[in-house]
Amino acid sequence: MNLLQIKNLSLAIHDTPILKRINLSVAAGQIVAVTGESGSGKSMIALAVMQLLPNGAEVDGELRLDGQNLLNRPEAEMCALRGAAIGMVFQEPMTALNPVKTIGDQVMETILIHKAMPPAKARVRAEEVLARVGLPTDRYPMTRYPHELSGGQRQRVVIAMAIALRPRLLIADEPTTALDVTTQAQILDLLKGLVSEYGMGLLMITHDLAVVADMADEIVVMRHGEVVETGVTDHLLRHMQHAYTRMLFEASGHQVNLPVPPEPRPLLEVDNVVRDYRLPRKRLFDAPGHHRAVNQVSFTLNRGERLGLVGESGCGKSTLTRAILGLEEVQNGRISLDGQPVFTGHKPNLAVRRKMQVVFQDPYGSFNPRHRVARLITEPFHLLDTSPTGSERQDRVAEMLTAVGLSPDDASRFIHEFSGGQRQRIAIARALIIRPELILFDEAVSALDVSVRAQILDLLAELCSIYDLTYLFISHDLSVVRTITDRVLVMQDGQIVEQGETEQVFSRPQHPYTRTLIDAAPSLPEIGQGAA
Amino acid sequence: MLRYALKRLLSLTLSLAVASVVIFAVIEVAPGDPASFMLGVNAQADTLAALRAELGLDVSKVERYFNWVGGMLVGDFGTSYTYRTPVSQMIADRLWVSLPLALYALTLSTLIAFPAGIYAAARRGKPGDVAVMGATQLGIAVPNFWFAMMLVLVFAINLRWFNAGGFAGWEDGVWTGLHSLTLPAIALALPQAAILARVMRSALLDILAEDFMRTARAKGLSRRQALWRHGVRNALIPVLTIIGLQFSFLLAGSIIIEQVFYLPGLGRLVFQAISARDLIVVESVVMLLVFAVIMVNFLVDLAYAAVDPRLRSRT
Amino acid sequence: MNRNLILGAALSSLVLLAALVSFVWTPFNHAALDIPAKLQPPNAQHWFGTDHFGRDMFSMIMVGARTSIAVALVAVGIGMVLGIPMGLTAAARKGSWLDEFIMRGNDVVFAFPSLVIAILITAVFGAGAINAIIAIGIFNIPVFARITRGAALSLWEREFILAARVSGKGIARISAEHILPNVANLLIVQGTIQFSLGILAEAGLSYVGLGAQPPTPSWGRMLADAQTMVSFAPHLALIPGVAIIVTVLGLNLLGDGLRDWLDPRIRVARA
Amino acid sequence: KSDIIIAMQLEPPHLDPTSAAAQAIDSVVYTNIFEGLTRFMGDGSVVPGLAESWEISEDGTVYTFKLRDGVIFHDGTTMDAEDVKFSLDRATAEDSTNAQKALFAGIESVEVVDPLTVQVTLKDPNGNFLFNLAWGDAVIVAPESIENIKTNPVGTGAFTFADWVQGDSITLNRNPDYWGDQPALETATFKFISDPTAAFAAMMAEDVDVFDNFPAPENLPQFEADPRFQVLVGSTEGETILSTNNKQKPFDDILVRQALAHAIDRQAIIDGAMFGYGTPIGTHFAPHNPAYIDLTGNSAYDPEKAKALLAEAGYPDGFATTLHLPPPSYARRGGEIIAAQLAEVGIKAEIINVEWAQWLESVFKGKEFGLTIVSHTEPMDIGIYARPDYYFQYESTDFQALMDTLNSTTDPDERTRLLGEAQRLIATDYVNGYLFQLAKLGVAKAGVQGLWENAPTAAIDLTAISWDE
Ligand SMILES: Nc1ncnc2c1ncn2[C@@H]1O[C@H](COP(=O)(O)OP(=O)(O)OP(=O)(O)O)[C@@H](O)[C@H]1O
Ligand SMILES: Nc1ncnc2c1ncn2[C@@H]1O[C@H](COP(=O)(O)OP(=O)(O)OP(=O)(O)O)[C@@H](O)[C@H]1O
Ligand SMILES: [Mg+2]
Ligand SMILES: [Mg+2]
Ligand code: NI
Repeated sequence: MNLLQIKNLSLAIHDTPILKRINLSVAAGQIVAVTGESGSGKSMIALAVMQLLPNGAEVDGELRLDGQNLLNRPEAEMCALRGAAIGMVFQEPMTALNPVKTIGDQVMETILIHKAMPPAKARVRAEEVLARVGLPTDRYPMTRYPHELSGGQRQRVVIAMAIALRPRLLIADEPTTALDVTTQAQILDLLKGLVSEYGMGLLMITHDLAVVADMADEIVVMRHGEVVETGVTDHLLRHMQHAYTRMLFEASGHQVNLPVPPEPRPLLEVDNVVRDYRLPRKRLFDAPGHHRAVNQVSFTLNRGERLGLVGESGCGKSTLTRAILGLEEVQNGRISLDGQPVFTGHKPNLAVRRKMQVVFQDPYGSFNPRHRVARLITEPFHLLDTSPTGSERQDRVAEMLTAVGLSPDDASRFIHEFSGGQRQRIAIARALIIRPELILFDEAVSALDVSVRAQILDLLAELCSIYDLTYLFISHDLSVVRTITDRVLVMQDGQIVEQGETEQVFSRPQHPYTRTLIDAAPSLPEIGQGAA
Repeated sequence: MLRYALKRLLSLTLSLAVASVVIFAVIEVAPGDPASFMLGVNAQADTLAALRAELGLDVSKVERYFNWVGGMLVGDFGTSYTYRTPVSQMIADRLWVSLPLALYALTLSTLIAFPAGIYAAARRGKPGDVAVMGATQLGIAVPNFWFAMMLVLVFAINLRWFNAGGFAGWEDGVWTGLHSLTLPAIALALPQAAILARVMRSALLDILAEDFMRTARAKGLSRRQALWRHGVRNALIPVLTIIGLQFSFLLAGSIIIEQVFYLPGLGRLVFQAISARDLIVVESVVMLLVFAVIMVNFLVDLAYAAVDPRLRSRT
Repeated sequence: MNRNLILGAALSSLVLLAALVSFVWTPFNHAALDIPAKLQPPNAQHWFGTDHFGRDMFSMIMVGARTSIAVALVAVGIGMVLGIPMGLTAAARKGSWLDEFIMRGNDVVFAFPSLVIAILITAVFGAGAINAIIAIGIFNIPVFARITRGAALSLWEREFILAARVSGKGIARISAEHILPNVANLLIVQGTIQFSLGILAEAGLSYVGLGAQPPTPSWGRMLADAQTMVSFAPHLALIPGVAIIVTVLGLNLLGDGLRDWLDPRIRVARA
Repeated sequence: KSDIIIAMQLEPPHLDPTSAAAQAIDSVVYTNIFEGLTRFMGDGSVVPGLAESWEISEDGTVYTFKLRDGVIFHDGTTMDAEDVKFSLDRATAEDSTNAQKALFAGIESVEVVDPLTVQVTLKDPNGNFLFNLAWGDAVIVAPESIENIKTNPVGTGAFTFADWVQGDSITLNRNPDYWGDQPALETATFKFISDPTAAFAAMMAEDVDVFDNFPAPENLPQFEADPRFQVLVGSTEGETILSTNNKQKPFDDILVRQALAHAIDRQAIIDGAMFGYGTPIGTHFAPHNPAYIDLTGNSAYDPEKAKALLAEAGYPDGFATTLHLPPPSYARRGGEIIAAQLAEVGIKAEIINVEWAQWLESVFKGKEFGLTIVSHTEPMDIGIYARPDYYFQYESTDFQALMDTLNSTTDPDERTRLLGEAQRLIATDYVNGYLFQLAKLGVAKAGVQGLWENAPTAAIDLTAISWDE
């Protein structure tokens, strides 16, 4: 008998169907991964199992834990099961913990609420679990508050809470999406260890196919609230039945062909740049502290070249971007474009800035929701001495929209009327409209679905051949950087630790940090051969 | 933490200094001469001059300002022009009415608002919530002086449960004193309670939408347990701000209510002092009120830290 | 549309309508005394009765609505016109001495006991509608400055602002073009709330005799005039009291309704 | 029952009647704590106080007062001629802060003849001197206690000062060592209730026993109808007038002032503002005074005549002016009615509500006003019309001569004739608009006896008050 058995589960919220006749099962000691595009209903399955569905949800079908139906159980009985028999780890480690309670209290609460043991013993147990997840109490006392821990450590506390009573079933909803690669690898190891050690069943939800391939015993692929395909990992990877599954996996490992870069001629020169952030004084009369976010960075970007910048979260990538754009002054060093400095005196140099544009990570947040597309993408015209008007302006807008694969009619729509991928195209159109010499992509595809990401990468490659783009591509996703750049910089703690030809760096990393990064990144096995 | 407190203290001192200049400037341009107010229509010029000299009104404004501020720093608020008693003494006497009244009203409003807010939040969208929220809307809309008039009409004149006003003093025991402050406290507390209940409710609703509430439920806490253990304390932060603001409002803003119930409180003191052009009293009381507001806000900030550990470690 | 919005809009427009109609028509001349006809309870001729000078209460309530609305509106206007630019500037120059200066200045204003200062202002410059407006308006400034700054600060962190900066736009331009429209909803909602508070404040000031001066009718002064007569002519106190309550209630409901309606989070969830 | 709670509207700023104009001081201390050489009775007559008797010299300039024997101050010291000399010298001194210093202006010297005899020499004969000495500003104080007189008054009266809860109440206790008859009351508490609504509520809820001068005439019918209470309607010395700035255009024209007088309907004001309480007056004189003559016909309500007069004066379309109104309700309400009545004849009077301090500053001292409404509560104050610098700025040599003659006249009949002439002169000059004599409206519990019905001066004479068992 399976630990968790879901049969014909359907779910509607306010009469909108969300899940359609889902079937899946998890056995003790087994890891089942649910994957699929965003909004396909993955999280809803988890919430249905926990019986914590939003208001207005109507469920139909069977949901059995150890053979007992969970649906329509009295709330009191569900409370007894939650935390004790089923544990759950939520996506956001930053907000999943109560900020005003110590981590010890929060872990102990799981134990005490179920009256599983007296407080003294509960404390001992809490110490044990925290140690198990890598937070031994001698180094991380239980009296710490969540804000005193890093994101990865917080996620471990959430896991500790979920496993404190050794539940038979653990549900983890995107447990690592918010974490950087190295931390992600640690958390995944931890989860695997727990399954083998306690014999728990693990239902893991993620959209990261590499993670899925790496961890799961069984895979469930979802789309539009339906299970399109399910099977044992190895088998499914080799014999994909459904076109959607294939598309998903292909898009994840999508490769593009870049045109050959022209003769090296320096465009952007970054020389010994230092960026310090002032920290508040520790004591009243101390000198204020400094945090060196960018430390003596030097590199050159040639015209027509595609340069990558990788490094884990917080290593200073975005800070460097802002410095290059002349948005913030640097404390030391020189940045110049085409020989002209981006900063003269304490003022940004507008003549230089008009040669650069940027595309940000968040395709929605980087647009003013109240403006129409035409106005949004013509914003950089502000940099020109004489900005085009009337029909010339319209023509430019139409041209740009067409270039990024949208229709000129889209000019009069608002940003919320577009999908994520379309929004990112609009962002690229905005960056291209004044024909900048240099474009900076700061995590420009991280927020996108794999399939959309593949489209955008294709679009970039295409634009490279039409417009001879020069860009700096910043990402923590190594596989993307690998295909879309010619040369790469590896950054750690504000310093460039390695640079070189992209293929060279990835296949023969020199610096130990580069090696850690590459090792930590989960990779997709070669797939697709022998499709039935 | 200490550094944070010190920094706040510094900006607080600066605010007070600015406030003192503003107060002095505004009050000194008020037309009206305390001396001629005191001596009335038949006063002779020489008499007026004599009185002005006696009151210390004949020196320059700058000198008067520094005398005033300097005095306050050592706890000497000067001597009232009209009453001829030390202002500090007068303020102290009035505080024995105003402070208990403010605290009484605050306690009442908190006692009403907390359960009402929590009840409404827990029953969001249900008839109970709608009823409580409707009542709070009404509570905010009723002018408190009007409400006070109605209270007097019903409870003092018709039912005669309470005195129509006045303050019985604390000599006859705490109960006698509180009894005479009950109607004014209710009149003051009602709108405050309505506001507080709304803040409590919306703060709780915000918290209820937080991820950690879901985490708590996943641990096996029931809805109610999650609300009390994880919700209320987090919701206290915005609620504390409002309570702080309300306290300072109650201390100073009860002028009209003190008028309706003829209570010898701070508010009525300023009111009388303004009409008598007893400038020194006005200046000192206003300064004291500003000081109280700033201090209360400071304390509320410190109280945040007690509630929210994130602020505690902010160096 | 939600219930609050409809009810609030209905009540508020009722009051607004009364105020507007009073410009062209009132049942009686609101200022005409008829002392022999004083203190009549509501009847067929005088729908709301007459006051202690025999004036028609219905006409006075109508014209009084004008006073209340005008005072509160201008006071909120002062708060917005001065407060919003302050908030925008402070947010744009976050952490600078200008920010510090503006916000500490606002703190100081905020720390003053508003009613006491309002009384002082009217004592200094004389009682009257204009001074009541100034007194109420001054205390609206920090409210709007704070709200604007708070909302603007989080907007400045947003990427579309960064995009605008990359396009070479200056602080003033970004504030006007990007920040202001995005905080407008919040300001409208706050505006209705301050508006209702303004009406209460005007009533309070008029009640102590510092608001609009006779013969301009004002609800607060009608209450003040009525207070000694509650026991034998209760309609004198009830009617202006109810007028104030209805107006403030209407505005608050309107504000609540607008917030629900304008808040994109909620609208998206409902769509 | 031997204690009583008496409410009054205003709280005294301090308790020294000799250095402030506030009537509230006199209300509390006059004859209760402090006594003068002479004193007013409830009917307005002046009788011996601390002076048992006196002699006036032939030429009317030397007064020799015989003091009562055995009078002691509350601090135990005896009251003797030295104290009288001290008190009068203090009032006339260079640095005196006496609000009515003019009362003593005629004093040339004060001499102690023996411990119980004082001789006061005047510069000129003054028919009002004994009357002046009855004022609260002329009470006899003890030199030893002068330092703290404002907060701890020490006098010779039948009551001693006991306690003052500022903002709330003042308590007096019976003085067992009083030279006169022992009063019926053992303690009396004065409570201060400024708000008219609160006054009504306090009375109705029986929180207080007496309200000295009830501020809301509209409530009196209710008290009258209630057997628990008695209402005492008397008169005060307050001539309520529409003061006119005689030097300001267009009021410098007698035709305009006459028009003003005819535009006003006194009865409507008395009915509307005072709910019928108050006696119409046609000149600046108290109707209860034997010398009063009724001149209301001289300025009868006649809007048509007013319009005609205005046209004759060159203002056929009227004009605009200001109407400054101090806080009391007679002024605020009366002002609203007057503004409406003036509007009928084309005069646009802009109402400006002011506080007393502001009124004193801008109207009384600054003379920046067109019209204002004030009740002149000083007794026998027609003399102010002889002061051209007085705020309404009436300048008439005829009137000044009349007053000079009056001051040096001691024959009662002649004085009455002269006073009548003075009344007529100001009425026909239409100096101000004369409205009504302010009524004194007292409310008390039914059992209280001995209250003053009228108010010849601001005083609440506790010595006569008792409870009807
Ligand atoms: N509270 C709610 N009310 C109505 N619809 C909801 C609610 N929560 C989610 N949905 C809808 O249910 C569908 C499934 O959502 P779900 O959160 O399960 O997606 P998901 O597969 O977890 O996506 P992601 O990978 O982005 O987390 C979506 O279309 C979403 O819009
Ligand atoms: N305004 C600031 N004040 C102080 N420190 C800052 C500020 N902005 C960034 N930092 C710090 O500088 C470091 C580098 O930040 P940056 O945003 O450049 O990282 P990143 O490499 O872009 O990371 P991610 O991949 O998470 O976007 C971080 O440690 C961050 O905390
Ligand atoms: Mg999800
Ligand atoms: Mg970044
Ligand atoms: Ni197969």
